[in-house]
Amino acid sequence: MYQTVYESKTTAPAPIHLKPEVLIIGGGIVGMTVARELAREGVQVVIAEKGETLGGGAGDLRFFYDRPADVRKWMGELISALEGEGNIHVLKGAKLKRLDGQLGRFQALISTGDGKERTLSPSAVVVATGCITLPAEAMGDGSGCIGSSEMEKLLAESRDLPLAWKGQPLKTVTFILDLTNDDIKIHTVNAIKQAVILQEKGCRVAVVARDLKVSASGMERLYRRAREKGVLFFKYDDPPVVSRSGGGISVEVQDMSVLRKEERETVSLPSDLLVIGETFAADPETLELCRVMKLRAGADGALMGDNPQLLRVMSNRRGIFLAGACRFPQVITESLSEAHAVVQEVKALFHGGAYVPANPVAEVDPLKCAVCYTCVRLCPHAAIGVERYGERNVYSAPAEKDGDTLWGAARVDTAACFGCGICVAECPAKAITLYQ
Amino acid sequence: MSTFEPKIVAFCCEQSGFPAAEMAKTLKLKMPDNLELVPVPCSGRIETLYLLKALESGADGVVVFACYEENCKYMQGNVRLKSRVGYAKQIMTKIGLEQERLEIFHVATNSGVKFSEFLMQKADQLRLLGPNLGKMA
Amino acid sequence: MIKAEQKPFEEILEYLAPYNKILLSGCGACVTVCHAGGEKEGALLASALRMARQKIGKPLEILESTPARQCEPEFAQELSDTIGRVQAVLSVSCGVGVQTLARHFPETQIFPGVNTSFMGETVAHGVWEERCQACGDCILEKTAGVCPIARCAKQLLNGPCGGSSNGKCEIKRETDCAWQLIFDRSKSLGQLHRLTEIIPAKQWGVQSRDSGPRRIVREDLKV
Amino acid sequence: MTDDNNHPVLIIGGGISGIVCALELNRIGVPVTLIEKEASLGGLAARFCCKASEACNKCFACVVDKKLKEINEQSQIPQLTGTEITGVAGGPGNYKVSLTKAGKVSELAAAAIVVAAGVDPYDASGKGEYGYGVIKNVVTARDLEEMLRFQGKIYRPSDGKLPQSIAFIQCVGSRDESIGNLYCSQVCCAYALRLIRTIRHKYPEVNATFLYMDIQPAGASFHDFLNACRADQGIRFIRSIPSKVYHSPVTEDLRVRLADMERGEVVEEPFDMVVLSVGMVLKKETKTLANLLGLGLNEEGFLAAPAPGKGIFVTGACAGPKDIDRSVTQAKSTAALVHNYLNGR
Repeated sequence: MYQTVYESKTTAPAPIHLKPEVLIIGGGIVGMTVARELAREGVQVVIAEKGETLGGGAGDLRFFYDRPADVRKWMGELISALEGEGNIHVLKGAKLKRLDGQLGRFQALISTGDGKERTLSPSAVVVATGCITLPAEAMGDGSGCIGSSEMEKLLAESRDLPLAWKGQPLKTVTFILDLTNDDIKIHTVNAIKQAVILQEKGCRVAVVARDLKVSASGMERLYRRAREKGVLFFKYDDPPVVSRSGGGISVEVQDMSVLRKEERETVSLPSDLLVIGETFAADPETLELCRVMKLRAGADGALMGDNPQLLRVMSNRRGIFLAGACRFPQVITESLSEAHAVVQEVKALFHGGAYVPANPVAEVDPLKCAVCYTCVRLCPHAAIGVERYGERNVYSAPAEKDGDTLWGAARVDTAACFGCGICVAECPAKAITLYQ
Repeated sequence: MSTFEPKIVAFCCEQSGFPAAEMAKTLKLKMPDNLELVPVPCSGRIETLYLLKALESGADGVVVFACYEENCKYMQGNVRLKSRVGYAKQIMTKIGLEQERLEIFHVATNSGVKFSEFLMQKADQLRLLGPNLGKMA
Repeated sequence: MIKAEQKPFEEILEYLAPYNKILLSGCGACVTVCHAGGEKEGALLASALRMARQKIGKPLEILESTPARQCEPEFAQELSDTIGRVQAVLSVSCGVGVQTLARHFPETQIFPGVNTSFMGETVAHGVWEERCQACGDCILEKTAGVCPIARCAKQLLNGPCGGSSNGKCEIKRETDCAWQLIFDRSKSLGQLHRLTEIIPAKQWGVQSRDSGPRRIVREDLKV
Repeated sequence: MTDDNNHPVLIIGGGISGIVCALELNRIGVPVTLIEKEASLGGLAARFCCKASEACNKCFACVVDKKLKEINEQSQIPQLTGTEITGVAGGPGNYKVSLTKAGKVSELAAAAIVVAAGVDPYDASGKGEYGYGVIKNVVTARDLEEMLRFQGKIYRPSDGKLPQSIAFIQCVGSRDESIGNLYCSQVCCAYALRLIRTIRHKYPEVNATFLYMDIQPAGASFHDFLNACRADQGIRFIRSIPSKVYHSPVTEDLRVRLADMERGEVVEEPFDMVVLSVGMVLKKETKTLANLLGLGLNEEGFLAAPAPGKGIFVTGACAGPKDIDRSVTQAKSTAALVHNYLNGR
């Protein structure tokens, strides 16, 4: 009997009609890109943005590292493209309070900034909530320290002006990287990008990092350019020491480019300003979102993690996709690549107008179900719920009317079931069968 | 030398173990003579009872080829399996069956060589251990 | 619901030793929900028993059946054909089910396969805790919905005792002090003042088990 | 060859990017034809091994095998293997592509072309100082992958014995202006460390030394993975790119010349085996293909993004170094863009 993994069934589950409506949670560049692309496909899109403006985390950026365009301008164009698109509706100050139902018939309860609540019934949901940036770690008393987004702003504001910080001319800047997030390359990318601009404006720049993360297209070349322009780079194993005396800041680093220990000296980098990369962290609201949407939280409270089977954009639930920094913070190009991959997933889902349940799917025999909730708790795809059956089971009194019984039983949603069989194996009443 | 050739029932997750078995076949790698492969959609489908039933109905050893942790298509399948195998081993202790008769082995789609190596080792191990005395005659 | 756990395997093996054909009867209600005696656990136990007996050269034939509830006479009656074909029954239902079978089949040995542990609640999947001792005289309205009879090691009606420290019980350090829970809940209900009322000693001899097995009769329901 | 192959989209390259792009377009009802120069699909990544240790280390090699299986079960996608492109005529929306298979020439029409020509691993013999191709026990990471995938073990090519100490030299063919490769291949740090973990898991007695410039992260769980590597007593991290590998012609043992910052001197360390973590380079023949398609190369020597509206798309590592994970994501997104193009956007 251990060979009986499936039972066969002749009647195929009914296809689920999918009306082209998508809810996107998060109005950053990823959410907006997905929205624009889907709207052009004729999909009705609602963006639920928790803030009052679109743009999200990338709104702090002013310069791309890999192209000359202005981020603000580019984003402004994206936002106005959305506003001119009839198929897109933006909810601001929005919060997803409940998500019921399954693929093709989700029910989303969203509260908006004006204190109202509305219910949407999208066929699919895209999560693009991004991450949060925490203020840069303070070095010493924190004076003369700014984050890279502040530097970004400073550089943007002084495009045609001489560099100045708090009214004083800015002559020396030191970047200290990798104090946190040693798995994220954004800090190196931003620092080298800013260092080049600073150096071009006559400022002397040093970058102190554990590892220079140049694993992005064009970064090695930019790193080379920075060195050619005179930016100094120091690599550390132990974080550098910052000292403040007489109003000046000085960063002490070991010069590891000198081989002989006895000749190796501590270099003092006098700095008018220290730039320290902000910490990227999972939005604490992600956990709440996971609870509401029955999604899985990955490492450090971000969404999903990097299980190779999910290929980044898929979630544990059918019809819910994710992209961008809510899973893992990346450079813009990569996040946008994920956004387009989500667009592809949604296109594929809506192709043909209906979802035909894939084989195999689990089915509960309501007559055997003891309603112990084992399957509901263990289904990794949130595909099982307890519903009232129109049939009689051992506990129910005869139905007075159709569909009205006294007791419920677990039911597997055929659209949401992935056919793994976990519930089948766990059911203590052996009430679940995997049908092919 | 005895002529005892242990029977091995190998449950193979279709996401990893089964493709690995196919790869082993394609590469014409050695396999134990008395081997029964049971493909399952996910190792999470394997009931504790299946593990016992396999032993009861003639297996000298049961092997589950499952995906590596953090690489389950269904997220939790191999994790649930792990606890079920733990439970089955407890039961086996009570019956007095050797723990070596049941084992999880993690593979990926492309682990054909590992698949065959492990089974050959298992067969050797079981040959030394002798027949499963609990199986039905 | 009723919570139970499987009896030690050796114990079961020992009392089944004289037989070579038995029925293993599960129950589709409480013991299914607590994963102790439903169809799945019953089948596992049956398989384990068969192998253990095979191993010592004394094969045991086991028929398996899981009525929806063993404690109803009709479900018990359904088993009569099967029971006629076996020498003994191993029931993995709660103690009630075992006795229902015993009452209906006076000539058959009925063995318990599980220990009926308590009436409790699922606190997490796979974790159950005792909540009720069926004292027959519920005082939960006085104790903010937390039962000191079932949950205080000393069954104190007016607690806590001096052994409550950091919210835990001195008898078992991992157990929450019931009276701490009562205090916390009363506080969040805004009813702390009720704790100043003394709860009088219970009349254990009237409604509780102390005066022998209890019986409920509803005249209106009788047929 | 029949007219059945005249599908709107022609995908050049049957590696992971081409396969995923074909599957994805097929999912949204766009018929495609897949062309592969080699005798079978799979490309570079299909020869990688699983790099799990006690748990999955997220190398994504299993994904390639899965996608390969998927496309082979998919009968709607014609696969023209052993086929090369010899000419391209026509223009956007109406390309006429000449194909050669075993000397036979045929023609095929396509509205859009996706180039997923892939990359080659850097030819390590170009770095003469490491002696690849001359010294037996100097292998590339790719050789090691194949050893593990097809033989399930590692051994010294010279004597078949298990090496007790292995040096992994990073950035071979990457971040190196002397050979004109001024780019980071982005995947080597992660794959080398994963290989080390796999080897250490299988052979706990083998010690590994990781010789690197900067550690490049890869993905959401890399932080924990790297910490596990750092905590492993059998893995030594040395920030130094060696200048030379010497070998003893008798024992075939190796000595690696490197700058040991901790000791403050240049040392020659003995190793049983040296693994060169080779980077990625555009295939030579892809340059011919680029000429046929009118595609340029970018500063790093990979295929530059074609101008929009041409109906030509470049995806995967041929557009710049990428791991499997990112190639799959990009291939998916390319499928969406191709679909847009066919719909007039």
